[in-house]
Amino acid sequence: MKDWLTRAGMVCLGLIVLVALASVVNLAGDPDEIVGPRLAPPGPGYWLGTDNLGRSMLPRIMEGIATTLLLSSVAVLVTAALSAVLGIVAGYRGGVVNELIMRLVEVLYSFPAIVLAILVAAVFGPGQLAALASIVLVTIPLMTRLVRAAAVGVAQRDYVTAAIISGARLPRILGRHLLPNVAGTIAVQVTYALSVGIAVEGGLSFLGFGVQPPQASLGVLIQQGTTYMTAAPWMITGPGVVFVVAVLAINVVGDGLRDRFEPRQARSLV
Amino acid sequence: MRLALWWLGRAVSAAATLLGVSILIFAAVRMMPGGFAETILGPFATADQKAELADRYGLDQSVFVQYGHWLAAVARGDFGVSMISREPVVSELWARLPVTGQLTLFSVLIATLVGVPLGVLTAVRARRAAVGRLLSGLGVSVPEFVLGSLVVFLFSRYALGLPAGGYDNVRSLVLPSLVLSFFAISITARTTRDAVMGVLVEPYVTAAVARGESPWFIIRHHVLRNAAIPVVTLLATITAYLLGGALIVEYVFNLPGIGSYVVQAVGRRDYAVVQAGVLLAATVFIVLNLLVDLVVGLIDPRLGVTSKGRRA
Amino acid sequence: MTALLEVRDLAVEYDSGERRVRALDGADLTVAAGETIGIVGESGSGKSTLGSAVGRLLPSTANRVTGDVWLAGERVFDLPPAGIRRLRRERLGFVFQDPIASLDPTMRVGKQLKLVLGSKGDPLSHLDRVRLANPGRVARMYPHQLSGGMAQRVALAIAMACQPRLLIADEPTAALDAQVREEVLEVVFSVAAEAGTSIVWLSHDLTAVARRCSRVAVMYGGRVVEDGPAADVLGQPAHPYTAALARSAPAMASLGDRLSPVPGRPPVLAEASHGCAFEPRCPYAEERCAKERPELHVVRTQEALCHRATELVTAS
Amino acid sequence: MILELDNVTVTFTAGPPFRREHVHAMRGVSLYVAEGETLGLVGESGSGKTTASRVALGLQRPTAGAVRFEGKPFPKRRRELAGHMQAVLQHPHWSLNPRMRVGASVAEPLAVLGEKAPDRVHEMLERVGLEAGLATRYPHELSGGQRQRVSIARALVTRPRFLVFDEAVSALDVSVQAQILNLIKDLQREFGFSALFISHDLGVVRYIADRIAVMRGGEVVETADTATFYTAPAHEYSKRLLEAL
Amino acid sequence: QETSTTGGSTAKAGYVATVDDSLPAGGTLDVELPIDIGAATGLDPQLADVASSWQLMSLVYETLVTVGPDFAVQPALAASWENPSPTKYVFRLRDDVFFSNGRAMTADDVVGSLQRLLASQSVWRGQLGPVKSVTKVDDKTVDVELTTAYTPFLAALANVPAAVLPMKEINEKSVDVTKTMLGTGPFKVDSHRQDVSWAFGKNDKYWSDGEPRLDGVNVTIATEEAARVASLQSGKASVATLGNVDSKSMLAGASGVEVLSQATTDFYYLMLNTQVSGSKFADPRVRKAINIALDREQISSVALGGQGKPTGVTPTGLPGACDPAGLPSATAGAEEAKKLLAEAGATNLTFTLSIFSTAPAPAVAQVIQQNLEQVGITVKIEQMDEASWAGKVYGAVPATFDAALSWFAGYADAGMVTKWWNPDVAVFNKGFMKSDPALSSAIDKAVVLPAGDARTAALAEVCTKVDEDAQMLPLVTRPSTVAYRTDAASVGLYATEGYGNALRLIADFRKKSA
Ligand SMILES: Nc1ncnc2c1ncn2[C@@H]1O[C@H](COP(=O)(O)OP(=O)(O)OP(=O)(O)O)[C@@H](O)[C@H]1O
Ligand SMILES: Nc1ncnc2c1ncn2[C@@H]1O[C@H](COP(=O)(O)OP(=O)(O)OP(=O)(O)O)[C@@H](O)[C@H]1O
Ligand SMILES: [Mg+2]
Ligand SMILES: [Mg+2]
Repeated sequence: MKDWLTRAGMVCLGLIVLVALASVVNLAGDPDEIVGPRLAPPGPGYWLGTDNLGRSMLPRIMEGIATTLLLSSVAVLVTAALSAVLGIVAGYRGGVVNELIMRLVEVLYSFPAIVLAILVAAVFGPGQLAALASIVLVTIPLMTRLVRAAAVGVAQRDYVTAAIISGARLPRILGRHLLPNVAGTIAVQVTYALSVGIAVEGGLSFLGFGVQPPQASLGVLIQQGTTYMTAAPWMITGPGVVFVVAVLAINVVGDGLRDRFEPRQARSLV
Repeated sequence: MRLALWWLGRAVSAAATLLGVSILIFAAVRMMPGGFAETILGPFATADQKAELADRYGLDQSVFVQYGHWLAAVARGDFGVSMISREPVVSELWARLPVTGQLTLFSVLIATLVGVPLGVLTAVRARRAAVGRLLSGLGVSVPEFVLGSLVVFLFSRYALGLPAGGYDNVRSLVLPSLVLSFFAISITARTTRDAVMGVLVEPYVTAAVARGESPWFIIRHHVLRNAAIPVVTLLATITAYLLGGALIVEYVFNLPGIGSYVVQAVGRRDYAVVQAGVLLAATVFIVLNLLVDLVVGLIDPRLGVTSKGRRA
Repeated sequence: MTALLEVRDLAVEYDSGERRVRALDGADLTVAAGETIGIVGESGSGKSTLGSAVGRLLPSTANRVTGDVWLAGERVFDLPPAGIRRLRRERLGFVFQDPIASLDPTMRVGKQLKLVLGSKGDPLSHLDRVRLANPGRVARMYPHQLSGGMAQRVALAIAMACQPRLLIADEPTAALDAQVREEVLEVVFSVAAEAGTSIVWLSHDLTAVARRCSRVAVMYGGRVVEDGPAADVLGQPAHPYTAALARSAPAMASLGDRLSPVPGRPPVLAEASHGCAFEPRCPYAEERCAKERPELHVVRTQEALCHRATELVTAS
Repeated sequence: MILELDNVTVTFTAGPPFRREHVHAMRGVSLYVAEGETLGLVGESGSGKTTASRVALGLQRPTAGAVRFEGKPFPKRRRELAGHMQAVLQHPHWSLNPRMRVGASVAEPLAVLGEKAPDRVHEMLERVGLEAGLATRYPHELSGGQRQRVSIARALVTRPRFLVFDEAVSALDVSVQAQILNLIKDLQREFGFSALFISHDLGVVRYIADRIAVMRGGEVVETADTATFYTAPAHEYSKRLLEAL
Repeated sequence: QETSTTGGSTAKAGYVATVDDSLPAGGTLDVELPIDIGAATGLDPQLADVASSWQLMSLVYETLVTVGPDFAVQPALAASWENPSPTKYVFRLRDDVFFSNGRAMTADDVVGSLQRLLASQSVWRGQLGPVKSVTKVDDKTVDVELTTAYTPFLAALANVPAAVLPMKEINEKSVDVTKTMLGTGPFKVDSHRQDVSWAFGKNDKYWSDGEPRLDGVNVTIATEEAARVASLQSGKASVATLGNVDSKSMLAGASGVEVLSQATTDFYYLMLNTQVSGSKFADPRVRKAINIALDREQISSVALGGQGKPTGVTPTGLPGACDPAGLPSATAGAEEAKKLLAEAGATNLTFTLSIFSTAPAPAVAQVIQQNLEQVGITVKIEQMDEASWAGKVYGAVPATFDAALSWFAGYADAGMVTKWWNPDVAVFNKGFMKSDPALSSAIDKAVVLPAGDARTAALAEVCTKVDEDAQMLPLVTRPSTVAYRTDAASVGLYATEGYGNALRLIADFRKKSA
């Protein structure tokens, strides 16, 4: 049952993905080229204005969308994969294994994101890979916890018991029974993690650990746009609008997904 | 007796977590590129100066020895001194705690007072919840530094009546708390919505409707309590997150809080400060989780009754 | 209108987006004041839907297609929200299948009862009324600390707190074990009798229902296919389905016997059925059964929705 | 003797951290199930029936006492028992993996043994009265009765020597219940498995069991042949149970 | 009423702003700065090596001499001096100088301070030159002898590390200068919270008549630029230093805020690592090609908003500095660069440029990247936090980076910074730079020559040699921005600053009551 909002969210996401694809072929020009005066308002040749280096905002925004989308979706997929393994094992096994994994996750929780970011940048060298790993480390604890909670529920189910009675080995139980049945939770969480991932990417840029210049990402653009909020409002407007729309759309679609995976319908209280 | 045992168990688990955190952070700060020498003394420092610094803080010993010393000191309540200010880390953390503490507290309060009603509303009016869903989505979609910068700019340029920067008194924390809570409101609202929707399908809600109770009555007496558990759990997580995540707001509003202190220390590789700061965050996190367990136990008397309930 | 409850030609459909289910397909039912009536039928026959419809408690995915429900002279589906709430509060009581789940798990029993009673009532006397030993102790317990039987008594106490005219009990004992089941039913019927409350008991156990109720209505495919005095419906079913149902209960079989289940599967209607919904499983089906919706036939003391009712009864 | 429970006690710790309670789910229970026999286990809710079945299946280690399956204690590794015992559990809704086709669910015990035998799966489905075509469906596309049949097919596909039915028909309505009970009886006659049949419905147990054990508060208060039990129950509690029937 | 000096319009030559003398004295000024003093060496001015520390310390500490708006050396704690020979300086001390604890400054303090500096690990020891001895002649006279002539001596003496410390107290150990500041300057420290704030009170016995005009200065440390801008707008701060080159247009709409752009002698430079094994820049032709390809005008106009100026190794703006437009790299064209690259076999050259993320370094790096793309060189920018950057650039010998970007303080004499082009002297760049004997001797020669045409010519030669050596490539000068509220403060600011001290004239700043 999809409501109009979820549908609108999907359309927005579709458009955003299209724009990202268009940027790959530099449809609107070279995002790195200095094309005009610095901080120029929208005009011919740079329809969304120029930035503080005189580059056209339009191709930069398009590149930003592509970068951020790719980065956060890969990161979120990695997070999902890792969380799935950790969460399912913890939820199914319980006991010491659960303690161990959950403590580990707690430890990650208490680590400041910036320390993680610096460390990760040290390991991978600053750049997309480091940003990716940072996003993963920041988003992993919450998702692992939620997957675990779901897995605990699934582990109680009779079909799991039946599999145990049949003598099934751990990989089969986890892979055939738990994973498919927590996949719904993961899928829903993925959309949330995606919006968190985009936000983290922005935060990393704020602290200077985002993608490397001159590459644009929404986080970088918004961070710069914020600095130039008063002198060149067009630097924040474009990326800002895209960002808000993207995150809202992802959230709304996530909500929709959630409602789909929740078969019981709430009754009206009237 | 059992209670004591339970506490003992929790204490052991907490200690294990803290030990893990301490080992990791200890190793981590030393693994960070840019040693203390280049960073704290600058490029012009001579080899002698570096050696002296290393000697003063025992940084020339092996990491294991250092960790041992540090742990022993921590056990005595000594968290070391900052290499920059040469003041004990504890006193500076203590001085900054009120700022971050209040900031976090206010934000969590705001998040609860706004997010919970919003979540309940969007859940109850599930079919007409578009506005609520968009509103609660907005919180995640506006990065803190954007909102913070915007608020700081507007309130400082147009003298809108609230201080937008610096810390003088509690009034200085109004805007930062609002900015910080923006994100928290949104997840609180969403979690509340999920929880309430989960409760609304429960038979006891149907039973209440069947008795002819009014919606408001049902929400007040049945829904809120039962939806509280995930929300309380989340609030603890948010509190911990805000405590650490306050740093961007602290920067933008120039508040002397713990977040900015630790981040600055990270930037300078001021080891003792980073270690103490992270340990503090971990402690808060653990204590919060403990509180949540207790509160949740109070709310839901079933807790601890095992699998049974789910099976039948 | 003299009857306490009148359900006329009620059709209800669930529309879950991709699938439509017609749960009620023109159900009729009349309950007089003080009467106890059991509604039986296989899973999916529409019992719960009927019960919910009486209190306008259908989920939002359900919509009433045709028909009407009168309760104590009021048209249930035309009342404003405040009106339906008043009706539920004053005239209706509900008892559901899972007693523990229908109590708020975070609230002590006494408090829950108090919420319903308001300031005037005394929870202990109401607990006492449903024959709970030691009401003071029970009042201080949480739902999960109650046994199923206790919980169902508490639920009954809550449902009966305002002396409703009609009690709808949707499989109130399905989750209980055999012994407790009887005790609870005993309490339900005696408490209702004391208060002069009519009972509509929804169940799939024909024998159990027949033992306690004055009347039995058998549902099949969203319609009431047979309705009559309990003993007659069980003893000499007028509808072939009732007959099949009566034969399948394990308790009815003597030791060593083989059970004879109703063959085939119950229908799930997507639209109004064109003929008799039981036709595919009916040993007596003939051509018109698939094409014409059966009319009401009065057979002896019963009313049956079967083309061949009269014919078959006289034959047997 | 396929299964023996010797003086088994199971104690659970439950309750919130500050009010821990010990629940004695089983106290000194001794039971046996002979070859080819069906033991009916009845008792009120919470009397310890499910716990007994979990002990019998080796899913629950007794706090005290011994369990012997096929004359030996449970092996350390569950796999050694693969195919020897199976269970049909209470809730038809949760007994099948909703993300697995029914055929795959039935085939799972075989797959665990490393066997691939699609025809055996189909044959088994037919045996429990389902069309083989159902194998490609998902559980939510089946009715409760059909699902329970699938569970039975899964339990029987390896021709185990011992089966546990824990409230296997309680959630079904009478007419479906009858179909399943008939089916179990037929299959037992054919395959000759032993069974532990748990139910709180004396009517059902009477129909299916050879012997009956009555549990109450974690203890077995009476064991008797079905015929004897229903005509002359020895224990006070059994009498009350029967009155209710 | 009175309008204050607005920008350069009413300011005197050499100033971008001058204080309105008609304003009454008194009041406490609120200042916001981006960073606090922050080093393991604590508050010891002799060991301070960054301009941000010098700036704060200069409120408390003073030197014998100071520099004027035109970089001319002026008297400070020394009322006058003589230079009887190129290697000898005789300073006559003022007799009305008191430390803020009330004790009069003596020649012993001066001699002790300089000797302490010379014996220390300070970098500034090197900048002070070949000092042979410092001796007290009498209570008011101090003698400094050099082993060889050293023209930047006075300019080096004019900076905070050469400040006069309370040697009596230090020797008595009643004052630990790493933890407290006690000087002869216009202000004294009332309180300090590291990285949060400073409260400075007036030094009542300050020697300069009527100075300081202010009763006190409150300094707030605000790391984030947005916070400082906000404080200026709201009036929470009266004066603040800003980092963004576009501050002026960003604050354009804020009434009452004046943004001053101050030139400095500090300049950005590009490091090309020749020491790492397999260096991509071992061939001087490659380095030269890069140098040619760099468009310093564009770096200045695009990355620095037009506020920096191209510079050679002698910082543009200092007397005697060479003309960057005349350097070989500036006169050659892109074709030349491509040819050189081709000759060196370095077509399709790709290298990584390591930068710290503090603005405007990323902007400079991106323009460099664009410049070099024109001659077919691909630059990958690697941005990191300052500590990681420092670790990468200075942490290992030989250093592992390809190229890096940083800036030097330009000081107050055109010859001073050239020393860093001799790694044997500079030491810190040994990991990535090899010394060029010809360049080193040219530097030594220029440093010794007295100001005049001969020195200018020698400095020009250093410029050319650096340009050709091209291991560390001077780029553009680094602008500095100071903003203040016209309704709250009247400030003075030199047009060009050599020691990064925006608060140099603070003793004369005045407060306006709003
Ligand atoms: N919320 C719903 N959404 C969609 N279909 C529903 C819903 N509730 C019931 N149905 C369908 O309507 C039909 C009648 O259901 P109902 O619950 O009234 O039957 P019942 O006789 O009470 O059965 P049971 O004995 O299993 O409780 C069934 O086919 C059922 O699948
Ligand atoms: N994992 C467990 N942890 C704690 N207590 C348990 C656990 N499993 C069962 N119990 C308790 O042990 C007792 C016996 O439970 P069991 O499930 O064996 O009863 P049962 O006879 O199967 O009941 P039902 O008829 O309701 O299924 C009950 O009081 C139950 O609450
Ligand atoms: Mg029902
Ligand atoms: Mg059980």
